[in-house]
Amino acid sequence: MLTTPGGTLLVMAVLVPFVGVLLGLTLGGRHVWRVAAVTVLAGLAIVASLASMLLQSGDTVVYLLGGWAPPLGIALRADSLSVVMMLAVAVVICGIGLYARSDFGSVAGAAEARAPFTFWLLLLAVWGSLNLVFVSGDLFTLYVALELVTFSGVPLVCLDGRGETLRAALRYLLFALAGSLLYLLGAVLLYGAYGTLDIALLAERIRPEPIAWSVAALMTVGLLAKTALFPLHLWLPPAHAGAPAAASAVLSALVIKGSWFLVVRLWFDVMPGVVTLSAAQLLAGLGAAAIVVGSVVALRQERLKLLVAYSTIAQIGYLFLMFPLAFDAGGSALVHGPALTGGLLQAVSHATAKAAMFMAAGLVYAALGHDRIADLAGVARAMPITILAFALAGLALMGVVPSGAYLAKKLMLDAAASSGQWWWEGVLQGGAVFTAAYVVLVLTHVMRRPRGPAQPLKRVSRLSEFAALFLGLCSLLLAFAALGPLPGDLVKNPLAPGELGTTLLVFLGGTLLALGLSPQPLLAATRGGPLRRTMTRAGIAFEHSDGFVRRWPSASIALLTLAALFGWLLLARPLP
Amino acid sequence: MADFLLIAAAFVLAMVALGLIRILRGPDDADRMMAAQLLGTGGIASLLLAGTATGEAATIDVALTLALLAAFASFAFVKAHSTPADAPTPEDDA
Amino acid sequence: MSAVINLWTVIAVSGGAVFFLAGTTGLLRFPDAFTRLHALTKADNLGLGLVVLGLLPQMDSVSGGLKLLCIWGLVLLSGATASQLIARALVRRDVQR
Amino acid sequence: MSAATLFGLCAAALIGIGLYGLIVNPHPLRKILAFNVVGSGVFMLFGAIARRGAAAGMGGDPVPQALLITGIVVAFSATALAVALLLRLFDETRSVSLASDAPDKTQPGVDDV
Amino acid sequence: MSDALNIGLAGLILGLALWSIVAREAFAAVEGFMAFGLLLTLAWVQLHGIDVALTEAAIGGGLTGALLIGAATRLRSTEAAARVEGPGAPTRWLAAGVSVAVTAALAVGVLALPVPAPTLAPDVAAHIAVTGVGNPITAVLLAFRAMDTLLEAIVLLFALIGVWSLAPDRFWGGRPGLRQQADPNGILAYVARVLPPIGVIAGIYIFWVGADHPGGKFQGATLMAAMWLLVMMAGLADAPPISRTWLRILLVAGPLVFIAIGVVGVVTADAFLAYPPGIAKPLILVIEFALMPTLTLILGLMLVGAPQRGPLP
Repeated sequence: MLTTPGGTLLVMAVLVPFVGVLLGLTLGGRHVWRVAAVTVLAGLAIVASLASMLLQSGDTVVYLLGGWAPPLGIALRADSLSVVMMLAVAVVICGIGLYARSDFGSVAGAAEARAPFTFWLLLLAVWGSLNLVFVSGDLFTLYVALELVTFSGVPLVCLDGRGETLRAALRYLLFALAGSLLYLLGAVLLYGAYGTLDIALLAERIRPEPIAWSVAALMTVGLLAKTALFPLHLWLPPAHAGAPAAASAVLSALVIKGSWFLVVRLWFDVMPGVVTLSAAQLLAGLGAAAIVVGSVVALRQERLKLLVAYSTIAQIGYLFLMFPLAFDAGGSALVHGPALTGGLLQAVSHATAKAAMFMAAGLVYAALGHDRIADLAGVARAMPITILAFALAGLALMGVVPSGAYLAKKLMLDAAASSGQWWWEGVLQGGAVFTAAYVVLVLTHVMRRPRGPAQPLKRVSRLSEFAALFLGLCSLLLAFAALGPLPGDLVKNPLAPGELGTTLLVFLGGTLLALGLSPQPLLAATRGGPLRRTMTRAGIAFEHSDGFVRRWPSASIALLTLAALFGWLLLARPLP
Repeated sequence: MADFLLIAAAFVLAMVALGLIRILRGPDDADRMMAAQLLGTGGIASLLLAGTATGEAATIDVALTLALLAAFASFAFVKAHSTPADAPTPEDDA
Repeated sequence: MSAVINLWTVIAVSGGAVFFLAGTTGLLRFPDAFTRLHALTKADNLGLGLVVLGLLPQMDSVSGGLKLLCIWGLVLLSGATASQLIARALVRRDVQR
Repeated sequence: MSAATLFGLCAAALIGIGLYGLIVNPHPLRKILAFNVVGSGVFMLFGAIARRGAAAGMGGDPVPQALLITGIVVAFSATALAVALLLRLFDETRSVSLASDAPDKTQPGVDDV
Repeated sequence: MSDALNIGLAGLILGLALWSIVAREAFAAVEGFMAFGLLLTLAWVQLHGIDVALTEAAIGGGLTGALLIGAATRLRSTEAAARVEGPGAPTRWLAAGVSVAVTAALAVGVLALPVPAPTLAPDVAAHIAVTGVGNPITAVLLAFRAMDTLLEAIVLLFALIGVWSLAPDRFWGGRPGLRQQADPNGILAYVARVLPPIGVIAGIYIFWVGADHPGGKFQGATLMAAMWLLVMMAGLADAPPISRTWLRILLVAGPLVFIAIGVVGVVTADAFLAYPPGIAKPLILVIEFALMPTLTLILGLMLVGAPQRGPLP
């Protein structure tokens, strides 16, 4: 294994944002924003050239740091997985940068202010750290990278310094730290058993044996805690809902993708033969539970940002559905295939769509001074671009043609059908219905005609609105750009009766859910119907169980219990 | 010789352990601060004895670091206690 | 020669151990914090001193020996000041009661 | 029993003790302490593994020992950040409870505090 | 004989860990934890990890202890409320159950580790000559895995930015921490005059021997930071306002020099963070030398905390 041509780009993708942080810190004041702008452009160029290079050669790009080959040295590696993620992150960072220009831009002559200064530095910090997560080939370097992501993510949560957000940030930090310790514990055991932490070497040396199983269990749950997969999501809703919109976009769209990506790396590239189908079923089962609980509780929220935050929990669940679908025909090992592509697409479209949603929510908040969903009437007329961005992002998440999520759903449905796991087909379609529900809920409210006189609106920056729209559009189209040519048979005519029927069904189901579960009745006619009452009661029950799961002791016991459960499921493997 | 030194190290450590049991029970923060003193002397003695027994010359540097920092926590303690219990918030200070 | 050196080490280190024993006995038996502080700082510092003296001839180099003495000096210095400060905190506590 | 095995087992116990504290202690400062106990356990396990790898005239495998130093530094940064966050939370709210985080539904908007 | 010492040590460590978890008062727990940290140092010596022992002595024994003691004193009034929040007996038993299960699984894992143990020690021994340094751990930290060390500095810097970001808006750019009253004749002031010169020399010494013997920039910087903090605690010097240009430059100088030497390596030695043959050791020393002030400042400032006093003209 040697450094391949163009490997220097990997080093640059990591270092350029970090150098940006260093320079921004030194120059300070009004220069921070300029440094950030230049860095973002440079970083985008680096990632783009890396992508084009990989597209041409198709081989993994490798860089041996210091010229030392693993196991002694550290290698950086980028395969198509890493590059797709890097590209998506770069685009989202660009969008967020544009969006935040008005909130955190500098005023000429003013002294250095805390929030803008830290925001821009942390934005670059998150970016560099995530790029490191995507390209590092060493499990210990990855541990450091994960901590870097956490340390730059936590201050973003409490950027405005209110007590509520400080509390959310502390919860996030403590739980994430617990997760990273479990990850590190796994890495330590791996070194003890196999004498290396290099991903490629480990993949060769690792065998299905007790120590590998316990490592897989520990590392997986540690990373799940950082990703906030149900039931380990105690920190996410307050943290993502309380932060300023630009910061929420970073946290929800990007930060959690780092640990999610590592789960994928671990399962697909480090121990594809160690993990079992039953363990993958558990992982996807948690995902399904996340979709149901996250969506229902999202529908029960009264504030837009909290709704979007809870919908993130549901979307995280979606990201884990691909695991049982990606096994080979014999069900004995995970393989890179259509299901993985689907999952990746899901992640990419979620990254862009969720960023757009949070931005739109932030703009609504900025214009109205509140984000109570019940009082959003007339907003669609007043700020059409923002609402369009929200709607596009919502459509993309739902998986309506031609979004990336649509393609993702198709790929995963095919995989589910071909491997005979029909139950996941149901979950995949049901997830879309839930997504449709909260999009419909929000859109209904904003499109209403205001009852009284129109509310006074503050002007919001046009640039921010267009940034949100840009990301919303990206979520519809980026998937194609990122993946390049796709098998033509996947994209069918969206107006074919079957497709149209599915789309309509999704909308219909979503509307019904929204009617039944929303805290304020959507239509006067549905007030007090028996179905509505039952559904409301169910919704409240879900809220209570979510509240229970999000208590610290229950979540941390769940963390360890899940580790035991994963260990046991890996142990109880079918005989070869 | 090494065996004797190790026995001595273990003995000093046992003394430290007994002392810790008494000190950590309190009843007061100031009593408990003595734990740092106890380990500052006993711990360093034990470290030096064990290090000499195993022939690791660099153990002395570890002991040196400990000796420099052993009292550091006590200083932090005194400093924290000399500020009134209801510590001035930043607001008061402004 | 080495036998004499070793004998010295055994004697001095044993003496140090006795002082540690005394210090701990004081900690366990003395009735209040002030006397316990006495037992701790006086006996243990002497114990460490004897251990250091005992280990001196076992060092390979002069610098090692110097460092040993330096460690003792530092512990004495910081021990003395820290125990003073702790004692003052104790006095303050008693006055407040 | 070799020192490596003994301290390896000790590390396993430390991790258990720390995890228990992390779960049941409601005070964030105690959680931070517990985090450090778990961390020390993980580090000690790595140290035991390094000791098992003693070879080539070295008392232990230098690679894990070097990683340990980095790990200790990272854990210290985490502790410092957490303590700073905790103290700021206390200054701001005069309470450090992590429990009552559920967003208050009676409050109409975020800024109305 | 070593066994008796080790078993006693392990027992004491476990006891103190348990104490720091179950003690009623936070302050008592912190005290136990500090003693725990000091004993860990001893354990590291017994495990032949002298470099790690040095780090643990500097961090665990010194800085973390001071940090936690300050916090425990400040937060005393919150403990009673927290105790009420504690989970009930069933949760405690459940927590104990899963913790014991994890311990048991890990213990089995420890006993099942392969024999002979995999090790990279021979690899390090085979290549250490190229780096020119004598301490294998320094060779790993600054040559074979130099990236980790660069990232370590960046982690510290990010954490410091995080700590600073917690300042109330109006104090941004001001001095961190509270103002310390100086008592010119006090004992603390006396120690703060006598100890730091010795401490600084010791810090430089530990840094200097690091190339060939246990020690290094980080341990040295920790000692220096502790001495700086002592001077600040005694009120003999004040923390600098965080908007000072010299401060900002020193904070980034270490990592920037590290990166610059790494980039030069791309040209002269064909890889980022590679050193041209023959001058590896001088370059490593330059990097360590540049990192020293940066690390000292970051470690010291991280303990002082967020800016709490308004920016003064």
